[in-house]
Amino acid sequence: MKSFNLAQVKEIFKEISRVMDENKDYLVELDSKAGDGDLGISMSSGFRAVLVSEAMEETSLKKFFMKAGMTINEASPSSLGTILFIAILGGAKAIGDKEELTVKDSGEFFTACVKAVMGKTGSKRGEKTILDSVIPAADVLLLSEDDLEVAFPNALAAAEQGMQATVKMQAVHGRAAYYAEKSIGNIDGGAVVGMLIFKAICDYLSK
Amino acid sequence: MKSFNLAQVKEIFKEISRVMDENKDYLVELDSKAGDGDLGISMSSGFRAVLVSEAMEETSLKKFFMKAGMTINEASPSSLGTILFIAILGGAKAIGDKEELTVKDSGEFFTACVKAVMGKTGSKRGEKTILDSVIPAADVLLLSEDDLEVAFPNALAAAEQGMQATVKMQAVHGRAAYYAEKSIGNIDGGAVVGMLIFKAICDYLSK
Amino acid sequence: MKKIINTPEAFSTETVEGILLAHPDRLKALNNDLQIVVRNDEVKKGKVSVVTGGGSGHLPVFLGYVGQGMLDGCAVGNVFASPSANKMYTMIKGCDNGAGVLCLYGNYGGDNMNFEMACELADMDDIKAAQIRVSDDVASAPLENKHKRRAVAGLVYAWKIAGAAADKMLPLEDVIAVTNHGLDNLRSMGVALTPCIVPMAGKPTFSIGEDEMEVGMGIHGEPGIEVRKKMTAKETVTVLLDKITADMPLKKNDEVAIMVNGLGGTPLEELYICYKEAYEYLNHIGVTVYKPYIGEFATSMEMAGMSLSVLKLDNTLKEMLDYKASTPFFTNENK
Amino acid sequence: MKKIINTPEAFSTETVEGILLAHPDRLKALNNDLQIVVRNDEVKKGKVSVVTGGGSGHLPVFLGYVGQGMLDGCAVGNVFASPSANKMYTMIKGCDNGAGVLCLYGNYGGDNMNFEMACELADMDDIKAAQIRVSDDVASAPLENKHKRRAVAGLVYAWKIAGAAADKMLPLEDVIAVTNHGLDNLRSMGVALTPCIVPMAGKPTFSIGEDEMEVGMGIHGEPGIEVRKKMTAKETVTVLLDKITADMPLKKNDEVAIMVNGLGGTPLEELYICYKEAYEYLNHIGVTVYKPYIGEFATSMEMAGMSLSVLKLDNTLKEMLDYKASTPFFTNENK
Ligand SMILES: Nc1ncnc2c1ncn2[C@@H]1O[C@H](COP(=O)(O)OP(=O)(O)O)[C@@H](O)[C@H]1O
Ligand SMILES: Nc1ncnc2c1ncn2[C@@H]1O[C@H](COP(=O)(O)OP(=O)(O)O)[C@@H](O)[C@H]1O
Ligand SMILES: [Mg+2]
Ligand SMILES: [Mg+2]
Ligand SMILES: [Mg+2]
Ligand SMILES: [Mg+2]
Repeated sequence: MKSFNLAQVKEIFKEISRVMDENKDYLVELDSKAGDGDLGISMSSGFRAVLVSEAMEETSLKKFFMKAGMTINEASPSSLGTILFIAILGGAKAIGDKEELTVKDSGEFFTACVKAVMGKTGSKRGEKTILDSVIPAADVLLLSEDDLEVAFPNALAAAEQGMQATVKMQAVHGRAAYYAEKSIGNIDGGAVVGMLIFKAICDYLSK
Repeated sequence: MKSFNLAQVKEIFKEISRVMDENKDYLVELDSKAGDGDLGISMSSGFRAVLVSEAMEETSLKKFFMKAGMTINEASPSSLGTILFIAILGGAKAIGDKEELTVKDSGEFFTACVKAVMGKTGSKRGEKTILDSVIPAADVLLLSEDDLEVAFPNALAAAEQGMQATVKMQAVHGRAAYYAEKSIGNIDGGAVVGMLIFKAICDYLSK
Repeated sequence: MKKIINTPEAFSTETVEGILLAHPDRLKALNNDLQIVVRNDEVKKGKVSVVTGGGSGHLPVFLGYVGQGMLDGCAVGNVFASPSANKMYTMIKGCDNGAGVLCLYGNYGGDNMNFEMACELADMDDIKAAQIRVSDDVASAPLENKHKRRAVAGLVYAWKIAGAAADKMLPLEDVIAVTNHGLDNLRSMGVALTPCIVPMAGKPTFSIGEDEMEVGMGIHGEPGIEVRKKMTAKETVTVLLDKITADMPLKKNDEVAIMVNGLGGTPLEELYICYKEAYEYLNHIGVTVYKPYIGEFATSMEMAGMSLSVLKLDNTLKEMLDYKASTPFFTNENK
Repeated sequence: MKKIINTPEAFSTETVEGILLAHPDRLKALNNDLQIVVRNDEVKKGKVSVVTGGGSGHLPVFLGYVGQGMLDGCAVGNVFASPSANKMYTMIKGCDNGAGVLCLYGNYGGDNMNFEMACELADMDDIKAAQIRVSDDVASAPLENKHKRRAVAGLVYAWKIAGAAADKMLPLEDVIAVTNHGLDNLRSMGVALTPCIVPMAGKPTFSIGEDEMEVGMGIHGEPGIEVRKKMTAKETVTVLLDKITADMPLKKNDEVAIMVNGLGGTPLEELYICYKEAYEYLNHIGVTVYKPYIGEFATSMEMAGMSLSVLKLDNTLKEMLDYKASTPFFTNENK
């Protein structure tokens, strides 16, 4: 497959929602170690909300993303909900009027997501956040010449690696920052969320 | 011995204080079953306070009792502290200018104590209170022709019996009253205090 | 024992010290005695005095209501223990303005006996000292034994009413009459979820099962009517208001003041959830709520739980409620 | 979970429902949205608006300070969670009187990001929306990273100051300037003794050892500086004031306002004991206390613990403190 259309992106959001539900307890556990333990709950409710929101009625990709982002911001009452909102809004602006997303478009989308978050919150790679799994995955997509079915599993692998690397990092953002050195040694919950998004896309592609 | 004088009464208060200290935990335990668990603490601190109070400087029996009663009221912050205050004040008034207390005088003293409490608080025998041990003991003294050394052990025996009888009674006064039927089955802490006062006097006499 | 204190022995006196250091313009210790707290602001000449007394551990009850339009003085006991008759007597004497003193306190054995003795002593000084005992807790005895009921948060309404009547310069008989009228129309009941810890004891003196509630428990842990499995806010409020309205029937178009009182450990959020339930319960039977009091008015240190008080209003009682009251712990300016 | 609630899901909204039912003359939900609470009394025309937003579970923080002389509006999130940018934006828009809006809120990641987005949206509507983040907790970062510090009870002083400045009809720049001046002179720090329970979680998300205290813990359970064996009130206050005065030196004859804030589960008695210790500590270094605030001003539901806030005063700040403020949860009438 060469590109996703709106209908497929909506299906992917269903996959993401399912994957977040499956990993709810795991995310809660991770967030409890250096946070307030709500990550699984907020991700699960945020993506579920999208599936029943007005976003699903939208007929343009850009509008779908904007509504989906705002819905997550409302329904996912925690920092990562807001970060996903900022990210998706940034991504939506970047794709402009495109109604199909190729591998390269997807790479640009995710890169725009990352840039929005960096711009609004001052975070960057290596600070034990969702960026650490999403950035390497986005980079893989940007450089890939392959079909979706090949490119995304590669991106997922990069996301997994980036996620694993957060174990050794010290948090500088969010509640985890208060734990300073004590935040080292655990995987970052947000980085897991980033990886899970790519996993959901791969799950969709292999169906 | 035929009678107690002021110096001896002061010695008896030392005995009472010692006995209350010895039984502190036991009284707390009893008061915890249908009360607030402070009885041992308040009795211990009440009688200790007498020993270091101005009462010990008094030169008349009546004044000694009045000061001792007021000291207990201050230093023994619980109902039985107040009841002992009311009782001792009643007893003090009854002995008038006497400076020696025979067995009969003692019987009158304790009876006046009991009457003062009954008058001020509306309690009577059979209501699971200190009265249930003191009334029978006072009665023994009133009717006795013996020396102190014989009369008081008899009074103590009566107090013990009266105290035991409270097990089957239902409380109608103080916090224990809130327990209604649930107060049945345990010995009343106040009745134990009444018995312990006679025990202390006997301990003094047998020294 | 999770308390921030110095020593258990100093708990009550250091609390009073802190209060006097914080509010020196409003409160003082009579004769520098930390067990006798009286007003330090200007008291109207010739006014009937309203005083109280009781154990520590219930802030803002008791001394927190000493101030303009409420109490003139308070004798302060140890935790959950009555102050002595002598302290009460000294306090009554110190507060008398010549118009008589109303001792308005909770119906507890120790306090009853000590106020009885204190008033006898005051009487010997020719001070007109009257007594009214508050017994608002419907859970503590059946209606036919109302005089045996203990006092809970309804005390605050009693002081509000009596304090307003006295500040309006009514004579003692009238202050007594309006206060009794208020008490006739006042009922309370509560639930407890966790015990509290008396500092000297260092551990709870009673226990409540992990998923249980004590319905009708007293503010010192006196047993209530029944132990129930944890209920929702709606169920809890229903149980309490059913019992209260069975005792004091309310009918359509009645107007009531209500207090949702936290016992110490229950968050304010939960009190407002309970208020919502109480409002809806009363609304359903056509009863309207006038200026509710929601917060911690009478506590048991860290006990978790809540009590509801209902005061059935008429014009007189409304006037007393609206009358200005201001103490360091209570004001009706924003109510 | 020893809570009197209906369902964990309804905790925040039912709390707001209760508050609106209790204080309809003072508060209302904008567009009937329970996540947006604004004043319902008369607001001065052309006044700068001061607004805030934040998670539930901290009553009276946040919406409890909406009222005369303090806040004009508040966006209400779920327990310990930021409200969305959209709610904040709607609230800002609804509160603007044409003189600009100051968003004055606690420095927490989620709130920062959402207010950032909300102000961007407001900006597109040509609303002058400024932001100030409160970061008074000295335990949460060293002085050189003051902007990283989180907010605790000092928020209340921030709102008191900004609210007074706005009510005095100062223009937005001046409200901002006086607020920043206040924040420069404000420091807080606390200790926690027990965890709190987020209703949705149903159990504590962190634990504190039975005979331990978390020094510097945040109001959502964020770790503090150190875990210590239980200390006396005097030791506790000394640790906090040592840290605060190291960060913001006080000298002889300085005058300060202080707040002894209970986190929810700690009895008022203990707060007054702590006040006594704080008073004596400050007195010892020649610093006087002006109108202390003692009670529960910023809580974490049932968490036991206490925080101290110190506001170094000058004439401007004193004037702002003295200025009348009255909300259903806060009044300085009796302070
Ligand atoms: N400034 C930031 N930029 C990117 N990611 C962030 C930032 N701050 C926090 N995160 C991510 O958010 C995750 C925590 O999310 P969440 O549990 O929703 O936060 P909270 O409950 O503290 O509001 C962290 O694991 C981290 O990956
Ligand atoms: N009206 C009364 N008359 C006689 N004794 C009483 C009366 N009320 C209570 N008591 C006695 O007091 C005892 C409880 O004393 P105490 O623990 O000091 O009371 P509290 O702690 O409830 O103030 C009871 O065991 C009972 O013997
Ligand atoms: Mg979290
Ligand atoms: Mg969160
Ligand atoms: Mg007792
Ligand atoms: Mg007692």
